[in-house]
Amino acid sequence: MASEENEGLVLKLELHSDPELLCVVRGAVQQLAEVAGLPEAECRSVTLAVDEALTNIIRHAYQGQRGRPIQLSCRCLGPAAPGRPQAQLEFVLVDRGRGVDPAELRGRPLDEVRPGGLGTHFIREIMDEIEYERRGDCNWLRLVKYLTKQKSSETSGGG
Amino acid sequence: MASEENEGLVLKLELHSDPELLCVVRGAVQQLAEVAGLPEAECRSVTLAVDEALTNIIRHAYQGQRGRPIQLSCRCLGPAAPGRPQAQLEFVLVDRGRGVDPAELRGRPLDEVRPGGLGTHFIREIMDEIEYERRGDCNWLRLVKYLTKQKSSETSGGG
Amino acid sequence: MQISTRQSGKATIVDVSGDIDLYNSPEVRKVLLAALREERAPRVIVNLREVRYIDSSGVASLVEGLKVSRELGSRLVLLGLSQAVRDVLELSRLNKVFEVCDTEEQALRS
Amino acid sequence: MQISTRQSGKATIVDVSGDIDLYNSPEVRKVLLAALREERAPRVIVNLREVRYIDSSGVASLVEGLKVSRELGSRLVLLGLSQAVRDVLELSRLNKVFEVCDTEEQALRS
Ligand SMILES: Nc1ncnc2c1ncn2[C@@H]1O[C@H](COP(=O)(O)OP(=O)(O)O)[C@@H](O)[C@H]1O
Ligand SMILES: Nc1ncnc2c1ncn2[C@@H]1O[C@H](COP(=O)(O)OP(=O)(O)O)[C@@H](O)[C@H]1O
Repeated sequence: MASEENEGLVLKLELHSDPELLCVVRGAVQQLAEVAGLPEAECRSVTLAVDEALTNIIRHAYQGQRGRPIQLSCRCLGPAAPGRPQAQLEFVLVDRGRGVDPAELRGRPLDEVRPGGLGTHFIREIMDEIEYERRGDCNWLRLVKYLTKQKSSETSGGG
Repeated sequence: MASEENEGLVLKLELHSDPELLCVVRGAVQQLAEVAGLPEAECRSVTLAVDEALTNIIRHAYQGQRGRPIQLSCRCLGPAAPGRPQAQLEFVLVDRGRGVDPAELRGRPLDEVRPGGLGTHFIREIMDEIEYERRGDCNWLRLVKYLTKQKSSETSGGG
Repeated sequence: MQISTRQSGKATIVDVSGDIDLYNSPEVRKVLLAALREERAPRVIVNLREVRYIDSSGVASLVEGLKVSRELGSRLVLLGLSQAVRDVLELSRLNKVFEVCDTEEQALRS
Repeated sequence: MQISTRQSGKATIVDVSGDIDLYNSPEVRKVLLAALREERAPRVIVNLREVRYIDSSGVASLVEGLKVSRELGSRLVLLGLSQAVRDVLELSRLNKVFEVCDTEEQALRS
């Protein structure tokens, strides 16, 4: 258990590239978004964006292989920091699969009705910051959602 | 990302000892229990048992301090293994807080109506195996639920 | 979790929704004790219909409310238990200890 | 996710519940294509009322059903979209592409 920067709420998930686990991660992310105080529709869309990023790792980076490692780190960061104008919910996804040409990540135009090519589009529409890097033999993807709305005054994000 | 024994579905969570995160962990555990094929009432009770174990770590091992590390590893193990008669869902919780006299973990008799002292009782009633060890400066707690019922034939544990 | 209080005649009704866990059970305790000790409500009805989850710390808050109500000679009634709440009270061997009602009318009249 | 098929006159109704994601969208695709290609149903109604979540792979299965229905001259109708499903179709810019109905009667008659 490495000690971690103790800022904001921190949660790290390590999972295998098994599609059965997607709903498990969604269960956690949905609750975290609620705890962070996002309105209901945004909790759902942030959960979708993280799910799409995981789906792409499973399908493309690992080409459907099961049992490969994926790391998802989540942080809920307050506003008061240099270089960070906004309170935000940050997700960092790391995998050891094949790299991707950042141009591909841009997705396709949506005027043509055909299956596929929607995931990266969803992520772009939903998230406020997206950063991708190849780091050594890992893919590193950072997704940020701004918490523009005030944290609700409820006692809890309940489950 | 350490490589892990690639058996069963594996999910590891690392979190801080912040009570806001309990609902996030429940969101994941509830879904994992569904994926494992446990009936609805048992999904709820297993979620409760894991939540109580985390609550005890936060309250007793860390004496309410926030920001301290907790690790929760979950595995869904099939039946075919030597020394394991049963398909099972296994949770291992590790923290760096103060140790506990295993006698305390036994809980109190429930004939007296007073607040407190229920958590360990819940865990014992719900789980099929419970193992506690002090390992170096860590507490190590293993909770196992047998998957006696057949995995349901649904396509998914849904979300 | 959300918690709010309303009056119905001499009874105080406490509506709780969401999850009751270590994070928010202190709030439940505070609201119950305020109704009993400060407002001196002769009857406090805890409406748990919208509660989907309760853990041992939530049960402890209810038990504390019950004990204080007994000390003060007032009554604490639980209303509208979901299966989830029912199961946890049963696990606690407390399902026989609390007064439980299914409808608000029952809870007000009982 | 659970998925099942029933007949109503000449229409085939596919009832889906739960979450549609990468894990189970292949099953949705299989059931839709079987109804269209094998059963030759002139109208396939996909009842999404109990679907709480759909991701891009689920949307892709629906789009594939739509394309095949057009090729075969049959019709694919979506029934009972929850807000969650509606939002995702909107994100996909596909809310105008699908025929959507609110009630089963509409979907059967339309
Ligand atoms: N994590 C990833 N690793 C490698 N390639 C990726 C990754 N994510 C996306 N891609 C590439 O970007 C393309 C667009 O992705 P997406 O919009 O999600 O649609 P789809 O997955 O249906 O093709 C993919 O086809 C793939 O080539
Ligand atoms: N993780 C833990 N670390 C240290 N002590 C613990 C731990 N879990 C339980 N205990 C001890 O066991 C006792 C019984 O726990 P429990 O049944 O959960 O009731 P409560 O937490 O309400 O006291 C606690 O009061 C505490 O002394």
